[in-house]
Amino acid sequence: MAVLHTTNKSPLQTRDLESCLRLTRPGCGILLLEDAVYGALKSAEGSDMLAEAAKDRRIYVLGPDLAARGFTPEELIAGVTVVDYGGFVDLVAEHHHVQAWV
Amino acid sequence: MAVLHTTNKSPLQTRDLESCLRLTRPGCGILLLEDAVYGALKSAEGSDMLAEAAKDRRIYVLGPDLAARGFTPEELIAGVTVVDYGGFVDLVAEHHHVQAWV
Amino acid sequence: MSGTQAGEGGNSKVKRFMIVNRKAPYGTIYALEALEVVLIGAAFDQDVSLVFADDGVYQLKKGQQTKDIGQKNFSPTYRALGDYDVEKLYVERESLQARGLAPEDLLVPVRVLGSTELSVLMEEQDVVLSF
Amino acid sequence: MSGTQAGEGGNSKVKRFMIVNRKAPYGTIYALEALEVVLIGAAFDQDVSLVFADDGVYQLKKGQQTKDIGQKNFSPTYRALGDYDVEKLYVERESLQARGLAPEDLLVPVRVLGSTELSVLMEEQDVVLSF
Amino acid sequence: MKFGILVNEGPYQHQASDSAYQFAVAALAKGHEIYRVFFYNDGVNNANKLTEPPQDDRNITRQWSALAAAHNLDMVVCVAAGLRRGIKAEILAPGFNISGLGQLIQAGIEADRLVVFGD
Amino acid sequence: MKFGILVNEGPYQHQASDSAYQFAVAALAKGHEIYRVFFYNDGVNNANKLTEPPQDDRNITRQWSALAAAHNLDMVVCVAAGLRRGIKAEILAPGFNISGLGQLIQAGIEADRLVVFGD
Repeated sequence: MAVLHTTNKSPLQTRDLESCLRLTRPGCGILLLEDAVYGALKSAEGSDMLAEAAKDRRIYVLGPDLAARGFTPEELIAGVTVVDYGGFVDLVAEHHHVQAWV
Repeated sequence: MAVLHTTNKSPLQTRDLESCLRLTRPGCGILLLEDAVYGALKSAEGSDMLAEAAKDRRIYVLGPDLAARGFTPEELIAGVTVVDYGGFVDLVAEHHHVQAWV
Repeated sequence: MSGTQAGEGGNSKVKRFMIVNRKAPYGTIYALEALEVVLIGAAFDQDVSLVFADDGVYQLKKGQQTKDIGQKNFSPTYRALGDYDVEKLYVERESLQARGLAPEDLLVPVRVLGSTELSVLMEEQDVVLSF
Repeated sequence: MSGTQAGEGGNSKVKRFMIVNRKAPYGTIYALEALEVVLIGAAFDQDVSLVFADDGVYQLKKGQQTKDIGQKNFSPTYRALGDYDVEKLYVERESLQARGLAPEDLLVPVRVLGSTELSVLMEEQDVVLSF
Repeated sequence: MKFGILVNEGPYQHQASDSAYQFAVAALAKGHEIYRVFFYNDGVNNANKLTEPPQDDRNITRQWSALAAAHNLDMVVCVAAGLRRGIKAEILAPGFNISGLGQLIQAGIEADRLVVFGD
Repeated sequence: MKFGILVNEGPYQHQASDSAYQFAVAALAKGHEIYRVFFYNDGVNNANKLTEPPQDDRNITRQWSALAAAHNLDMVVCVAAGLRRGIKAEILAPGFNISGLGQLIQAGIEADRLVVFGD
């Protein structure tokens, strides 16, 4: 069972997402929540880094956090899955353990 | 009278110092305190950005924060001045106003 | 406390106050509590301006829907700032561009300034409050 | 609370706990309070390991002198971890290098791992606590 | 499945406690068990019963208390982190208990998954 | 010179309050006046009199109270930020006063410099 990673900071503000990508491996899942959802926007600088990661990792975005910030799933980079809190719970249950990149 | 800017985050962790440098002008003073002192270490990646800024801005490092973190003034990039809390107070008094990049 | 004498609306000294917003909304409270400072600054008849830079520009993004995170959507307050005579809203061009945003994406009309112009404006202030 | 039955030193289940430190000391409290979790984890006879990555590697820097900031220097505690049978300390090579640090600059002997090795090790854990 | 939840930030300043709460609600709605919610670091401030946010805002402490009452949740405030920050029995909201850090380790041992919410 | 100080983070979790305190001590030692210390955001948590850190650690709240007593400092806790976080009269440490956000603006007007300590 793969590992689920969570990260909650905007990659335009901190380097947490960079570290998360450097220290995780193909096959894992990465859930972006809170301010981290900005990192998955097509329009934002640096989202190519995440688009690249999406080729061999499953990237998830917490929908309620995305909506709160005024964006829609259509504005996300390709290959990203939007989940709600119930989906977050399912992801945690489906993975071996969860690691937070706070 | 020039403006004093303060910043307190490690540039290896956040982009606050980058923003501070982009949004300040030659002639200003920049005081690095708390975790921001790491940004002025010769040994740390990215301190060339600060070395470049030191050419036309006065860069200060809060000595007590540097010592707490196990480094000495000799380990800082050239052109940086170390001050104590009294020096911090003097800097605030000598500048027109203070802007924090928190 | 000499400060308590000069009440709302009756203050004789006027200073240039700038509130600098560099953080996204909802992930932290800074955006919301900075807005309260803006309103009080205006009530004290000060010359208040707001800057949005870095992730702070996201505070002004249209279409915020906070129901599902259980937080109050306070973004309509930016639209009400004019009623409090707060009209100086500045957004850094570089921050907007890095986020692929245009002025049309924002809730209110703002003045978009390049980083150099903005840094000049910041230097002209008397008091800068950063959140 | 079923948890209260299994006391210190008498726990039958053993899990692999990893405490991940990615923040510098003193600027925030996370390093200090993470260390308290490590000690309790060891007291509960769990298989505890520590990772230092990003600015977390600065926690182990030799020569910390905190007198002038008024905080307690807690770095000697890392040296005492061996007394609690906490011996698995891992540092990410890339984080060390980005900060121009070598193992000799650190307070305690550690195992230096590349990011790929370290990511494998993280995946092998049962519980990961990040501070 | 049994979940443990660790909350490391206080209410309002960071979204961590909100996210943890929404996660807990969703987990319970799906029929999972919450083995324990452990409040550490500034997370202990979630247990301050004196909180009184504006009427049009959520009351995070009361949300946790209500969830605990409805689902018999075990909510533990770290005694050491609480003492440091002044969260003691006299201001503890309903449903929160003060206990040692061992309760966090125990949650790690007994729960199937431990989810960390921080800054 | 007259300084105003704004503290936006609580004690311990971030260094902001420590830095602000050291700055205040140094300013007073140099003969400057502290017009006011204003506690906003999580900064209000500095005023919780119940804090009881380990014996070998500093007690930040008590440090502020002692400084206020020695120098007749005006230390103001924002009422709205305090209510939101449960910092009310019943747990207010000596030397702190609860008042409105206008006191921050007033400090900006009256002080020669306003220094912000945050995260």
